[in-house]
Amino acid sequence: MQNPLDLDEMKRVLEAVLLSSGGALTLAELKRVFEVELGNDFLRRALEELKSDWRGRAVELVLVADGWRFQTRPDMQPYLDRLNPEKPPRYSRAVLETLAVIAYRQPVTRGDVEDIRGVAVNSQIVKTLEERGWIEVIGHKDVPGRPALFATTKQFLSDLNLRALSELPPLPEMARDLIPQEMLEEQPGAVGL
Amino acid sequence: MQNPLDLDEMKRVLEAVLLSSGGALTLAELKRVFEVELGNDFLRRALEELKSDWRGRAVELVLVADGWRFQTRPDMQPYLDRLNPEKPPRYSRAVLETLAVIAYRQPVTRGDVEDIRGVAVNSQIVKTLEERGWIEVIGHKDVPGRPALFATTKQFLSDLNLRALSELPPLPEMARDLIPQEMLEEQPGAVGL
Amino acid sequence: MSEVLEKADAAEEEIRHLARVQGELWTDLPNDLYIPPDALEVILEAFEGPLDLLLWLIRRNSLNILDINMTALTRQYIDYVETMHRKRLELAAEYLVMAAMLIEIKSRMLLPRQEKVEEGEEHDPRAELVRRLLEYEQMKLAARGLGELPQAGRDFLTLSIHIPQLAARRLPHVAPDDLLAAWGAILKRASMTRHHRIGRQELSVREHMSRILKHLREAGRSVFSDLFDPGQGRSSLVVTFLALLELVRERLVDIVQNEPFAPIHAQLAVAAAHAEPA
Repeated sequence: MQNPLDLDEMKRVLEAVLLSSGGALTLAELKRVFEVELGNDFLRRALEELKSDWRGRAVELVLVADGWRFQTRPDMQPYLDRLNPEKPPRYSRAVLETLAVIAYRQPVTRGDVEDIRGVAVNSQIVKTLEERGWIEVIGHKDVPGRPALFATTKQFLSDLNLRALSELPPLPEMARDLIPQEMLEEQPGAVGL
Repeated sequence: MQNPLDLDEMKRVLEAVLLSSGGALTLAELKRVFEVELGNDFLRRALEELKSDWRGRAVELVLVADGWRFQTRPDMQPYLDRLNPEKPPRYSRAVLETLAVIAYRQPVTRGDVEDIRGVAVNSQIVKTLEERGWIEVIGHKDVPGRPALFATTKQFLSDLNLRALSELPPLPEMARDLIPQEMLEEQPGAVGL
Repeated sequence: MSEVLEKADAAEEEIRHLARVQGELWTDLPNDLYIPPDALEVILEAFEGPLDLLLWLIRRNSLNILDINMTALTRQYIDYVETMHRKRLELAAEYLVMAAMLIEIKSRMLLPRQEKVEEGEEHDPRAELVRRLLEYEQMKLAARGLGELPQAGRDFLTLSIHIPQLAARRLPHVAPDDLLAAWGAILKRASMTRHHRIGRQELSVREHMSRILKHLREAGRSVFSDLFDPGQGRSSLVVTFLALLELVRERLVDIVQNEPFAPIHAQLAVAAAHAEPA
């Protein structure tokens, strides 16, 4: 029945196999699906045709590193999100506080963050923020151990929808009313820091 | 952009959502996908159209117990099996008979199943069906020992491509016409059974 | 009825195929009670219990289920059970219960037919057995039917194509106010005499400090005036200057001028320490 296999029937099978596989399939895997021996060229041609058959739909056939797969187009995301309103994951308090210290006090060392937060900063926290592309090492402080100096990145501003750091919400001036004026004048450094 | 939503765009979205959902979606879930409020009739019409758009392909849109879903047509299975050679388990007669009693006589206790089959029901059999998600305990019978009452699940119907219990194959008509009338009248229970 | 019988025949066919003796397919089930001893265990395994065995005996002997010859059936059944017993096969209690029931029915049928139910109608002692056999056979066939229905995973697959954006979108979202709240938490927890007040002006100084450090890290050193961008306006120049002063104060940057009126350079403090050990 499969022999000879015409292109339309082959596309029909490929479509079902790729839609149901749950992941990308390599050419070798796709060849295994058919009883008859198929040439790579023939198979690729069928895949390319299938790909253009799907043009304009909300699902597309793409070739990625590990093979061919169907996937939803990016413009479907809002619809899919409404279907699965899973709560987006949240960063832990430790991560947020570390980020806040780095954002408001940059450039700072890990030691500075620890001083301000009053607790040790887990290296996983720093890694999380670096991998997110929100903080980076911009130099080393000239003290023993030469600790890294962290600052926020452009990516951080862009992800938070800010044009500049000065658009971060101003911190509550809780100290000002409470601190005697003399003290402020006495310790001007405290203001800037 | 979505407002007003035309039928073609709606079908385009429904297709992507249903192809990527990994399971059946109810009308209520599908309605949630759209920002605008949709009537059931309009949605159903779009689904029916989508269904006929797919006619002739190796994948079909079906309505089962837990909603609408895309699935491969049975004639694709030989191809899919070559890709994934491990076969799902075939159930033993004991498992299938237990399932049949629960499906056709629900809700039933294990004792009811044993009465009908004439043998003890191995607890492994019940476990097998529970793990497959095909049967569940829906209560307890108010008799000494308060035995569990079993019924089939939506998953069972959905896995067998059915919308409701009434779509199960009808019970084979037993030799009712051959049973002496007196016997039937004497034991009216036998008719319903 | 004929369909039922057909299905029953199919069931029997299956039993036949199950029966293998010493590797050879055993295609003929016994007409009489002789069973090769090695086959018995195999055959009995093919039955789902006494009802199944009884049904098979009835169908095998072409007995009408509604007109069972109790004598023949009981004898055959009991012979089977005895053979099982002799072979020391593990005999399920249900088989013995059924044997007792068959004997009871048979003996009641021998009694003169004077037994009446309350309505005065005759009561056939086989009725209950027939009802159970019919009901079991019905379920047995229904089970076969269920097994033949298309099954997800076996006869068809449901679909779940890739949704590429999901991974990226699952990253936590942070709003600027979250940072404010985090800062507030730090202060609250510290509840010390240390007070931090950072306004917009200070923040932009901090931002320029980072910018200058990044620039110097890439360039190594920079002509002082290159650090300023007059195009950004006067306040930007002031803030940049404040940032430089702060960097020098924190000993992150060195400002050097080799001789009067020579160009002033800014360089990373560390770089300076390493480049000019003197």
